[in-house]
Amino acid sequence: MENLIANFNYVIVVILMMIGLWSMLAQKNLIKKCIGMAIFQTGIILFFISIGAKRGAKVPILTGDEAPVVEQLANPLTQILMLTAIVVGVATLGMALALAQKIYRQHASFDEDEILENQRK
Amino acid sequence: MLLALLRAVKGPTVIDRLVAINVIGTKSIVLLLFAGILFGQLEMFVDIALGYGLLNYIVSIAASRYYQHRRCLEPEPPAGREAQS
Amino acid sequence: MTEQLPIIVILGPLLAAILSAFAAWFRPKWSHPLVVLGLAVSCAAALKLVFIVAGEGAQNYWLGGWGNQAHDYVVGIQITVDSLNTLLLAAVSGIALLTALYAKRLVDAELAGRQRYFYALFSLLVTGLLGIGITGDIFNLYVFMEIAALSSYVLIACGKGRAYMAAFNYLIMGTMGACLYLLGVGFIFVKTGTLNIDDVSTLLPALGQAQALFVGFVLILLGAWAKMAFFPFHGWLPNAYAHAPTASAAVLAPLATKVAVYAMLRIMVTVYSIDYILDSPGIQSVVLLLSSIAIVVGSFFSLTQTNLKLIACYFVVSEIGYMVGGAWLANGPGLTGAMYHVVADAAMTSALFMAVGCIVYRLGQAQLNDLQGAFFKMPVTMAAFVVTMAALIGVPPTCGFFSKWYLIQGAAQAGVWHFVAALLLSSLVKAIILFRIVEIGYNRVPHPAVEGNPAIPRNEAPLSMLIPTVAMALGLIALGLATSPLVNTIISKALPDGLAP
Amino acid sequence: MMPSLPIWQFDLPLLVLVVLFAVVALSIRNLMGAAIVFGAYSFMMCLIWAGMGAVDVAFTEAAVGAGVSTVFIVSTIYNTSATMKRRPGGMAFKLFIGVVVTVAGGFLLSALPDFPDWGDPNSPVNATVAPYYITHSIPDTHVPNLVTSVLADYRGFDTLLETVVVFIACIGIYSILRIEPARTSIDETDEEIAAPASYDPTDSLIVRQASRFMVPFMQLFALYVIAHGHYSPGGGFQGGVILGASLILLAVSFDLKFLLSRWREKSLMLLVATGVGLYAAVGLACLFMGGNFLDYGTLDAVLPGKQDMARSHGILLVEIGVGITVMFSMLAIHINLASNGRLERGL
Repeated sequence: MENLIANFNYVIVVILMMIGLWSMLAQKNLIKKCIGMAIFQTGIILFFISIGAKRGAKVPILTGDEAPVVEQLANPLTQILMLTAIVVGVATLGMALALAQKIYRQHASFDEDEILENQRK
Repeated sequence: MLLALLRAVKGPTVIDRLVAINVIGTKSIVLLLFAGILFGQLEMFVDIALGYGLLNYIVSIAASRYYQHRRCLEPEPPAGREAQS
Repeated sequence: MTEQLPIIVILGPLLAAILSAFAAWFRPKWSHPLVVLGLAVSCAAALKLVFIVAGEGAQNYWLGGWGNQAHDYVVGIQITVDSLNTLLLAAVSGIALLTALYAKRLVDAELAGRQRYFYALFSLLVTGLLGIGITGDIFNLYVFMEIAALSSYVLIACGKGRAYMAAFNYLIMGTMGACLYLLGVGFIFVKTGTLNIDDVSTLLPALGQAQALFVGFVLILLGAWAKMAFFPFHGWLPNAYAHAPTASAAVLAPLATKVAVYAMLRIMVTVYSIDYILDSPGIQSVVLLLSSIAIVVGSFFSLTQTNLKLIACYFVVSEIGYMVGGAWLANGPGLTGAMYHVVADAAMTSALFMAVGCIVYRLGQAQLNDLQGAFFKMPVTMAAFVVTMAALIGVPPTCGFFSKWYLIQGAAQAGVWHFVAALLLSSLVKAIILFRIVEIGYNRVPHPAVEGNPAIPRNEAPLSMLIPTVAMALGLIALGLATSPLVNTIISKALPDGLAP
Repeated sequence: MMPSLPIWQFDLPLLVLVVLFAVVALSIRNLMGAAIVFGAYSFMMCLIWAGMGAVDVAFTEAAVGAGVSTVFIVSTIYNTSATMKRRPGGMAFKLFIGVVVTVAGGFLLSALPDFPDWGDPNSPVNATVAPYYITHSIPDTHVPNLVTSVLADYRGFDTLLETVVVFIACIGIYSILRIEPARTSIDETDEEIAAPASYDPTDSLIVRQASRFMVPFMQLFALYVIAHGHYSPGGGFQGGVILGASLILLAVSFDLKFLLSRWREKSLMLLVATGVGLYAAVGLACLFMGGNFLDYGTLDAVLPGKQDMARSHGILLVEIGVGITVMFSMLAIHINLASNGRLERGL
């Protein structure tokens, strides 16, 4: 239990990912799938950011001339990785939405089952 | 903020949702600056707060524009109101 | 200049894509030659690297000059060409070059008016695949994976009709795979604190059997499997590739899945180690069982299809089972077979899709029943097709025989008999399909050479498509004949210590 | 062992709130509501990251995740439909997926005891490679914002590829939506796609004047964000997105035609490629000056200053490239998504 509280953020990460994964796989609506995908991605970003956080650290921007103290600045590396992940995420989301619009133009529906029925005809 | 979320979920009108989300956005800016004070590096957080406010404005405009086009600035039809949770 | 070769492999197609995106608005005709030029540069560099690696060993390159000169660990991004990936790089860039030449006519015919960015996206896809092959940084691999994935979604969606839904499903599956991979990277990163593959592999043994590392390993595997359409995740592949434009399928089917298999091999062999796999025997037997099922399922569905494109897609599904199974046998011959099969299967699938593309180009579609008299209409294409099928079945002088030989040897050594049975079954199924096609295409119409029968007009595919197809089919035989030098000088060096023969 | 600083108490309730928002965004049945709640979810996330000291990530999330992607979702719904059909059945499948996901979650949680404590400064992540960046950024690159220096220099290759990803998204969405605007039968007759509004929505004087007044300031602010990225949070991505958003604001508050009369589509798409091209060209220049790809240090012959200053200027150059690409691709993606690829009228 002690461990659970000290690592509360990881628990939240896992919950967010379960929500995202569930809606990517189980939801029938394409837009909901897209939103689920975005939530899954934010879960992962949260994971990386929280492993790079330091207790009592400042933002990783140096001020003044004194030499930087490693313990007092948050980890920049995980932040870079996640900047990349965010941008990749929005690119994927945009593309998914474009495909969804195109599918809607064909089938007049966002419902996966209905689209599959349409395709079988 | 929870109260605003409740309005956003329940509707019943889109105006409620728009205003609720705007309230959440504004509160977030305050919280962001609060975080900046806690860090003792307020100047770093002002930039983000500014960007945040601008983007929040655009989202609100886009959303209201959507409703304006759809001419549905009235209580939504029952189909759209089945909010759960 | 040779020390810059690794980056040139990537830069060729990347710059070609950017220039081709410019050319698309001013001189649309230039975008194809530009891409061919970029791929040719990359292919030349990759071939040169094969010889350098065979002679001198692994080549490292530090982007931005940030090596480990200033620190115990690499602080920048490293790209590496070693004996595990050099053949793959040469195969990917070579096949991509041939496919680019081959695709011109198909694109003009199938995508008329919509091909503005086709070549740019084609080139970016190849950039992504080459990048996955060459990078020495597990996060950089994720970014390359997304580049390849995003461009392949568009290449698939260029097809009409059902292609959009197929692309959407692929997008959901592919993003899930990439996210799982990224999460796995996160779990490794938590325990090691570095992303460089070499540094991770030196740090990992000291950490032993930590649960976080195990979870990370499984997550990365799941991610790679979703990307490569391994058995429980194979649902997206046949739809996506069968409804994609033929030109896109000809580059995606041979390369995209193989590169994902390579990524899995890299994680298994270099980042973790074979000992790690042998220490967790439960998952080994599960994976072997899954790969046998994948082979059987792929073969079974390929028997039930009547469309040549779909048959070829299910072949891809079953071939994935070969490679994953071979890798998880975790012994010398099995790993050799898997590494060799990655290259051989890329070539075989490419030849297969090229031949199918020629048939589609002339006959309009690829239903089996439309093939009547195809052997007389397009004899050269069908000859290439038969050679390719022979390679897939595993007839001796072709490369397919040798990879299967190593795989069966490895399975026998490990005593995994269901895998041997699945391999033989899949050969049998492919032979049945080949005979069915010969029966329809050759026997079902009256033989035109016999007096009194109607002559069947020759209607061969255009030369710009025929030459790459034939070259690829001949390449299968050449690759088969070159097996022993390749295995001895390169692949055997990639095997972990203790497993080399 | 609970974290000791107030900043951590600040995060805990937010984390719970975020999960709540995620659940709400997925369970709300009106898609428009879902999109709006999702936007709020992203804003919450941004707060959390600011709380963990990741200001640049928070900035990017506010600009990209919350702002622009919400606009994208809204414009997609605008072109399609916001209602969800309720269908019977399918519960077994949902339950099955639920079980699978729960098992997966349990598997992930099994690694929990292995993790270092939240915020431990001596965990491997914080103690292996990261200290190098913190101590060497100033001597190596003369950039006080560590995020900028790592982003554009130490891991500059990642950033080049990230720009390429944005570029792919832009030309990909163009290829999917814009080319072949075939009109199927359901295209225009669909009641869901509203007929032209009964009055011209661009009549809204307040919105129009307010936006017109705001745009130059937004652009000025965005240029400051790009140029000042060496010293404060921000950089090419954030600035580029805000620049793009300022133009999106014009498109939304006036209409698409107004925007396209100023920016032709061709020049948009060419500028997107120009940005990536600039980044790659800086890298190539390093190659020709005798260094490795993206080794800005070798540019000291042409750029003012010594090696560290050359790196600093190189970073500025590539940030400008990133800014150009991001700005125009966000705009190009928006105009295609908002008008369903027809560029006639739209959100």
